Amino acid sequence: MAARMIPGQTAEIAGPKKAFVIPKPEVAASLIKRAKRPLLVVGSKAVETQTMDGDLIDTAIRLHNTGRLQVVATAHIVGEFMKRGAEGIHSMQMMNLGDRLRDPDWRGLDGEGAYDLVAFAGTLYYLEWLVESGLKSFAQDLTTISLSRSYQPNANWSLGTMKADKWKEVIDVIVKSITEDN
Amino acid sequence: MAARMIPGQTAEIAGPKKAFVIPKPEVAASLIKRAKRPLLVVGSKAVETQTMDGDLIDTAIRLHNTGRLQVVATAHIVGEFMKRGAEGIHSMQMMNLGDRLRDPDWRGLDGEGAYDLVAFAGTLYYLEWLVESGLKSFAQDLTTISLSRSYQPNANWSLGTMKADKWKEVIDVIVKSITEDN
Amino acid sequence: MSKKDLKLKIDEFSSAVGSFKGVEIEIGRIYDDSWEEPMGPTPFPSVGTLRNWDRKLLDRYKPFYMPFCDLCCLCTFGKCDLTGDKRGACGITMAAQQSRIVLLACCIGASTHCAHARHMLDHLMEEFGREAPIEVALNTNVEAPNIRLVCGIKPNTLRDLEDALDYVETQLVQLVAAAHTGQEGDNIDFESKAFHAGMLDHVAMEVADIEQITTLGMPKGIPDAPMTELGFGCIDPNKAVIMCIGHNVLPSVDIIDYLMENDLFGEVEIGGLCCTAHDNSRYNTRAKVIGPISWQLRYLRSGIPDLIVVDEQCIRTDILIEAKKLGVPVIATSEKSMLGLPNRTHDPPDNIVADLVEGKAPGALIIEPKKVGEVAVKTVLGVAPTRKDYKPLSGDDIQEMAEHCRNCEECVRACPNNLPIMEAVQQAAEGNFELLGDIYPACVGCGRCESACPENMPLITFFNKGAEERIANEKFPMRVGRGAVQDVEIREVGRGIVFGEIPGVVALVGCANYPKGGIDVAKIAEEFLNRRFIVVATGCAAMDLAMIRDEEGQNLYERYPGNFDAGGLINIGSCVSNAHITGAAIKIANIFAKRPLRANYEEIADYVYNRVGAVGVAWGAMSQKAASIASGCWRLGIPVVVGPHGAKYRRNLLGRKEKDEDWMTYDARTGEEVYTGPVPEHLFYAAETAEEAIVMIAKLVMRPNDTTKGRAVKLSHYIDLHKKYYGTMPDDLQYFVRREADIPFTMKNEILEYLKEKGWVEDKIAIPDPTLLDRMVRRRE
Amino acid sequence: MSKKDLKLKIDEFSSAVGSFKGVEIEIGRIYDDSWEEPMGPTPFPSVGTLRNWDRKLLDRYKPFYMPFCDLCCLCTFGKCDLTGDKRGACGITMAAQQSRIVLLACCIGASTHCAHARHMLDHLMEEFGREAPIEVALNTNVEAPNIRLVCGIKPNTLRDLEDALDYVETQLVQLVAAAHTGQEGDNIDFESKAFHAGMLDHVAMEVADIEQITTLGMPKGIPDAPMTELGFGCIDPNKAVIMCIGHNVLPSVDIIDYLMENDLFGEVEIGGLCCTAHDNSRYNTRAKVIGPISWQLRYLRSGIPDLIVVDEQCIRTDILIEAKKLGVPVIATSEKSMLGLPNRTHDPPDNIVADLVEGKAPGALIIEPKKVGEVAVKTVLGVAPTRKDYKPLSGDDIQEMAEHCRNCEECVRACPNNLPIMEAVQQAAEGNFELLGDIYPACVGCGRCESACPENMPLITFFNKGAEERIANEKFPMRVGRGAVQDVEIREVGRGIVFGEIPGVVALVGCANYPKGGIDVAKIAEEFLNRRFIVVATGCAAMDLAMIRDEEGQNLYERYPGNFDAGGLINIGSCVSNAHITGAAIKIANIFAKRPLRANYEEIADYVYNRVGAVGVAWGAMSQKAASIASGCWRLGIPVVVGPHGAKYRRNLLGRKEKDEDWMTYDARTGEEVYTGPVPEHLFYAAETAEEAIVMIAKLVMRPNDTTKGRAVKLSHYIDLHKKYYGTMPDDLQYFVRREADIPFTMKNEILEYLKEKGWVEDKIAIPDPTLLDRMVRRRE
Ligand code: SF4
Ligand code: SF4
Ligand code: SF4
Ligand code: SF4
Ligand code: SF4
Ligand code: SF4
Ligand code: SF4
Ligand code: SF4
Repeated sequence: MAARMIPGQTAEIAGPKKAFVIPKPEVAASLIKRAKRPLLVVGSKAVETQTMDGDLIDTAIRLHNTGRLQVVATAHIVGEFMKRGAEGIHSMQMMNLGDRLRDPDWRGLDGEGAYDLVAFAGTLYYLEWLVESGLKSFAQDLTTISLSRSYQPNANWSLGTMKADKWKEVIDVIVKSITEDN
Repeated sequence: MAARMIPGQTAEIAGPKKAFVIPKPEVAASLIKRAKRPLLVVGSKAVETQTMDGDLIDTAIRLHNTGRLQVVATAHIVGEFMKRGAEGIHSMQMMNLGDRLRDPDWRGLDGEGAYDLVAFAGTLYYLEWLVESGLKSFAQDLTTISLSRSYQPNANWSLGTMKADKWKEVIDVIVKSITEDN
Repeated sequence: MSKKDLKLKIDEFSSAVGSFKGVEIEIGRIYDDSWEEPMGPTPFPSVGTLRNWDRKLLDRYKPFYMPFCDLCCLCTFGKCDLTGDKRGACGITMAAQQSRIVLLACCIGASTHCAHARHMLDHLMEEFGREAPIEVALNTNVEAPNIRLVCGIKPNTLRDLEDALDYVETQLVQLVAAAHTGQEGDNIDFESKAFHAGMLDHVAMEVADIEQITTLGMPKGIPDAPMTELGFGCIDPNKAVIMCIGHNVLPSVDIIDYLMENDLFGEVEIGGLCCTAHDNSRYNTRAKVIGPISWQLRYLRSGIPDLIVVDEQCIRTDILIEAKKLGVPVIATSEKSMLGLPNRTHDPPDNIVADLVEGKAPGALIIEPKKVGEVAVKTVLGVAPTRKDYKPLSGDDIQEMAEHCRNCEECVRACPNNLPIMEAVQQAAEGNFELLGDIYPACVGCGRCESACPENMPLITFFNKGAEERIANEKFPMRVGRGAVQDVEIREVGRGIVFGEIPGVVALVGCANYPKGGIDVAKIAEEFLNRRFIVVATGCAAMDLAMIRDEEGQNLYERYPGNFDAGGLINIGSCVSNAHITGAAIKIANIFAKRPLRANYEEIADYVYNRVGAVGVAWGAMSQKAASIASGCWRLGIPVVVGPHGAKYRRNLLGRKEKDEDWMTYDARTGEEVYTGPVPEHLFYAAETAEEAIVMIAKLVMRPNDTTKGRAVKLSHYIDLHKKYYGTMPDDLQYFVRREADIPFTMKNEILEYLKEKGWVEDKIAIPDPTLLDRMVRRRE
Repeated sequence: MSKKDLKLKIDEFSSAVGSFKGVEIEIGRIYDDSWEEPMGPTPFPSVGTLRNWDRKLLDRYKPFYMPFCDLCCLCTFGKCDLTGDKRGACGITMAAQQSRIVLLACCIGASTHCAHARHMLDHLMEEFGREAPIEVALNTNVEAPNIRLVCGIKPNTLRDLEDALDYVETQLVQLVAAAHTGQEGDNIDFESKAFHAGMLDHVAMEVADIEQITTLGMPKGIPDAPMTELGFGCIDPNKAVIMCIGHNVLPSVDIIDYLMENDLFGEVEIGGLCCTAHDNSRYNTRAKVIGPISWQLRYLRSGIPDLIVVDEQCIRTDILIEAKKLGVPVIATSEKSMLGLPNRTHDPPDNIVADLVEGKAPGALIIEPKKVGEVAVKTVLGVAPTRKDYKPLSGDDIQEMAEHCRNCEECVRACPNNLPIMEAVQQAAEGNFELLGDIYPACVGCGRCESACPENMPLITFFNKGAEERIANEKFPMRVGRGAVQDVEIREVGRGIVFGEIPGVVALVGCANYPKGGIDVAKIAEEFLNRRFIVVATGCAAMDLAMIRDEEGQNLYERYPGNFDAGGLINIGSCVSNAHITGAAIKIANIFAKRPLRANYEEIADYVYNRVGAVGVAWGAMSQKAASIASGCWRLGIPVVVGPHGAKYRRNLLGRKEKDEDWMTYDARTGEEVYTGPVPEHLFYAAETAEEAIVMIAKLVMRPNDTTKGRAVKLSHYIDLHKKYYGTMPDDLQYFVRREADIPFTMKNEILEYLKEKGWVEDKIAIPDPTLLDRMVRRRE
């Protein structure tokens, strides 16, 4: 994986504590699989983000269908999921979500308990950067993973910066690996 | 070389433009050897910095004796060189030096012309960090190399962060390589 | 009126009544007694006076911090790493540090308006006399609601405004001091101080706009303010073109006067950017509005201007470099922004003109507006003919340059909005400028892409080329800023707003740092105008919303009237006019509800918070001024929504709707604490998309005081918009439906079913006479 | 005196002379006419007024920028990368951005003093009356040189000081505004604005110190000010100990008064840190001085304090966390630093005391000093007995904890001075605390190592343990701050200074952010005292230089007298007393040289710059206040040397000695521009080592006006020190030796030979009547 610790936006650089680069897709998958209550956050850019499945909405639905994680759509995009027939997709706006994720007493979107891992994909780069910054300092027990095509320094784990085609492959491997049994 | 892009002081992090890690000692040596007019800056920590030669003053004298670069001692430490019998070591304080290095019309300590490469060693970490920051933005044609034991992000090239023993070896290889004919 | 006490010893005094020696007069605080309202509890509040009120709000709306940097670099102990629970060398925590920067930003913002007001006031008092009587709006007694509310004084003349500024300055210095290393340590106290700065800012802005309305004949709150023209297309490039940029109208006024006096409008075009443009057009509609802040660079690159006059605030600080590329001189007019230019204030005008026309000097600093007027006009008349042959880059030039693209993607990485610049350049290299043109409307004109490009491609010029046709058509009507809302208007709509029957007041304000272009602002405006909200606008937002046309070619200013009433679209004016928006909210409490105004901040804010369904929207909020303006809204109980870049203000102030205990309110009738639901849910909120923002705005207009009819109207818009943009019913109606009658009639069954699922209980949510203030309780039961 | 004009309409007026109706009096600016000196050219200068002067200096001393960060994060367009020639989204360049942050820092610094002065003044005027006459120093007419010079007013009473503060506040707000996005664009104009902030700061500091000297009976410029005790060892831990931290003496004064009135000094010890300690001891020498800012954490960790009272500035913002560890309550006393504590100002004292003693509340905010006095004393008497059993960590505890060290080196990486913390901990794990003890004197007490340690080791406590013995002996005499330099002293030394026969005035000021511990300050002081320079000191530096003893056990305060004369060591006082240092320089020009003072800034600064061999040394400069204080020195022509951490102020202002064209000066006698050599060589200079600093200081005292005798004295020190510390002759004597007679007699041959080698020509360097101001030329030849 040609991963680089170079952030997407030039000036959104890493602080002293920065994300580990996910060395290969399987590591991301295994982090998610090993989590007790993982959450996938799908941002407003998902529709314009192409994947092997079509776009990131489709990929998120595929992941959702594994039942291994919960999916939340930010902004107004939950409708996209519904149009495509996905059920049980949560909807919560980025700020509301970030604010709750830093609250250890929050019981999650389904009311069943706190998440231990949150993965982000399809977001506005700088908005994810900021929310992960908030979580880095104020939700230190939560593991955050960025599945962004560009390195996100404020996550705990992040894919490195890579080309669009490569990224599609990586995402596909991650999804496959999660979909597989174990 | 177990080089890491982790700065010496925690918060003195890299900006968007950061030093390339010198992949192996020979690269540092060859950068210096290929320079037309290289300058070695020896800072006030040189006396307390152990090297294979003894301390960094001794190493600097060894380099000086190759005749391949000029050596300047910052702060008040030129006296250390003289005590050890070195001749022709320049003395200039860090601020005066930094200020002149960013001036393309400056003719150098010997009045013979501008330097094209400056290597730093034995400095106060944060002071080198700052001066190299000044040079990064205001002397863009000058190549700066940090021979610090910790990664210096504002240089053009820097050794990575490493243990003291390893660093001694690396410095020794660099010096040897410069001392050798080509 | 003076806040100083005074001891006068007059050795000799002689007047019509006689002459005396050795008179000594000692006078304490002198208040104008022509104001019969008794002094309220908090005149000239200090940093801590309103802290309890702030803490009530901040207890509901806790800051969610999103550190924009993990470090602090404010003193030489630094940099300090504050990540997580680390503390700086001064002991500061990450939360406090983020709030400290917020405080600093708000201080910078408020200082900017205050300094502007002070500077103008000095000048205007000299020109119009210290005793010039204040006139703000027709049919209006409450001329200065913010000043009255905060300071407890009632300004009658220009010089009375000085007392307000003295106060603001003293307080701002206290606040800036609090940001010193080793001062405040508590993040919530920092937030409270930021609120203080915001409140001060609204006082300063009010002073500034009152000054200019009073003396410069700007519209006095008239709903049918004249139309002016806005956009690239409204400038006649065949004339000599002066481009005025900034926020201080005074130099431009003197340019306009000079043009009028010498009958030169036929030869010279004066166009403005940012607030100077607003205020120019309020002064004289022959001054054209080029556009918002984001158009600076692109308009310069058009090559049209022949002279640039900058005053202060939001001007590109590299204007000299840009001007040089065009070969046009720059006149700087403010001590705050001297740009390194030689001070020619005391030189003979013709010498300056000669130097500028002959290109001997790149520009001049002229502090005296009158002289600016003369020099600018003479200079532009001299420069314009020499620039007749100026040609912007041709398509061929651009194609040729584009071929040098290194595919390095640095431009894209530098772009705040990740626009597909590299792709567009690569298309251009093949002679296709379409994608370049597509970037144009989404681009905020910041120029960072250019600055990052190792090939130094003038990318802004490229985009202009791509959008050539569009640009030629950029010509829209805009009602000029009308200033304050009249007392008489408040009287008419007060009831509707307070009981919720007018669904809300949406204030579109602030800068142009949009995530996807200015068009979103127009869409937001249109959505709420259609639904008969009151929409008010100022600053760059008031310009950007002018830029869509319907099928008949009409824009929003043409389609909606300018009166402060349901379905009205009111251009209030420039940034300093924002004080009239908070002023209107204050006046609703004072004029409609007859709450005492004088130095009675808490009660009025409590009223606004619980009853006035106003929401501020700063979709492109960029500046420190925007931060302090918003901060002043929060303290007054008005929530603010910003675009996603607004998250860079380092924290949001967010309510947690599901925590019932957070939403307890006193019933002023009984003293009982009752649950009123999460209304408004948030105080400061960054939305990711315009669609999200629209739905959130519709939700945030709800207030505990809504009548069932009012709540039903608000809910119907909220539900409708949620369905429209999310494609689903909201999932939080149980927090907002208080009783069956609140449910919009047409949706009753659907919603009741949903509520049943959620375990909704009628009457769980009370409809009290709401207040957060213990002392407002009338009697205890 | 008031800078406002005034219109009084008196409806009825009755007094001994009679009674009248409808008198109307209009009065313009009222100036006190008891000051016969005519008004100078620049009363109440605005941001641009002194720009030409600044540019003269900044042309010689160009900023060498060392960006402390490559980014700008001040608005939501950011972060912007400004590296190299990139520009921000607002157009700003790296150079301008660095200067902008400098400006902001200076504004924060000046605001801090101004806000402090304002806050105290309000309080003191209430207590002592607005008409309380100002008394600053014995044998002194020029009571307020900075105020007279800058404002052009002569304050007689407390209320006159308000005019100075009004002015400073107005200007500071203008300056803060200039830092807004899109305002100033030129780096040199930013620097000039920072100079302006610095000048304002000295006015504000002067106001603050005049207030407290006038009303609180502090020493009035007496050379033999009383001695007080300084250090850990001077506190009797068997008493109840109140620890006062900060910069505002008022709450402490009321604590001291309460102790006096109730005769409780036998039971209660009051010790201070930072400037509150200085000012406490100026008020009453029974108040002990614990130490400088860097001792806060370590003194807390000693476990000795039973109550902490914080006021404002330089207090650790995590004081509540630290206090909690000790189990002692905190009283906060300032609106600037409320620390989230409940405001108990209006509660009955005994309720507060009860809550604090019983530990029901971690602390209280009490804004009223009188109440602080009572509550603090009663509380400490209640708390102390409960803390009798408090034990700091034992050696065994520490060894056990040290064993958990992970060898991660995070502590070392966090340490600003790279101290060998990990190694020391590893030693400690083996029961050897020596290295821990070695860290103690070099450590600035910032606590960053602890904060970084994943094992949360209380490392500061470890160092204390290692230095146990040393700490017990930390008890030194210190002459308390004496305030201003008397006019009569100026008259006596003026000549010696101006002609260079007193080799220089070295002012050791500022904070304790030392690269290698405070001992360096003492060494610097000793070196120059030995050489009969005048050494003045303030703030933390004045404390740190107390901490070396000679073989006879005497420290510098004991060995050197306190008068302002060659070989004198003068503790001027707290940070605000720094105004007396610039004040002394101004008074040399005014009193000794009879230059007009009133509103005559440029001429006086030109005089100081060319003639007064003063150098400021802020070896541990840390704060924004230090930045603005230094900035005020620069504008007045006084160079400042800082330690290496001072390079974090983002730029130095450096001369280039080899560029002859940079050092041209007018001869006031002839108007000729002559070469005067690089004196002083730099305006702002960060030295890497104390040795380098000493030599640089000796060089920087040279001035064009030196007589040959004076220059010879200065050169002899310079050469001597260079040889001592560099081990070589200086290599730049050719720039400083003007004629043979300048050469120190004992070195003549050696130096002449050296000069010959360098091609030195006698008389190349002129000795004119030096001035940089064209208008000071008396006649042209
Ligand atoms: S706070 Fe801003 S300027 Fe300071 S280090 Fe962080 S990004 Fe850079
Ligand atoms: S202000 Fe505090 S956190 Fe910031 S650099 Fe200074 S010591 Fe560190
Ligand atoms: S000018 Fe436009 S395209 Fe270029 S970086 Fe700025 S927003 Fe992006
Ligand atoms: S920065 Fe310039 S060279 Fe690089 S991809 Fe963009 S347009 Fe091409
Ligand atoms: S102030 Fe200028 S450089 Fe700084 S973040 Fe804003 S646009 Fe960028
Ligand atoms: S407290 Fe002392 S040892 Fe620890 S980081 Fe600070 S200076 Fe270094
Ligand atoms: S940070 Fe703590 S654990 Fe790590 S080396 Fe230092 S003392 Fe040991
Ligand atoms: S000298 Fe510096 S650290 Fe010490 S009290 Fe003054 S400002 Fe604070």
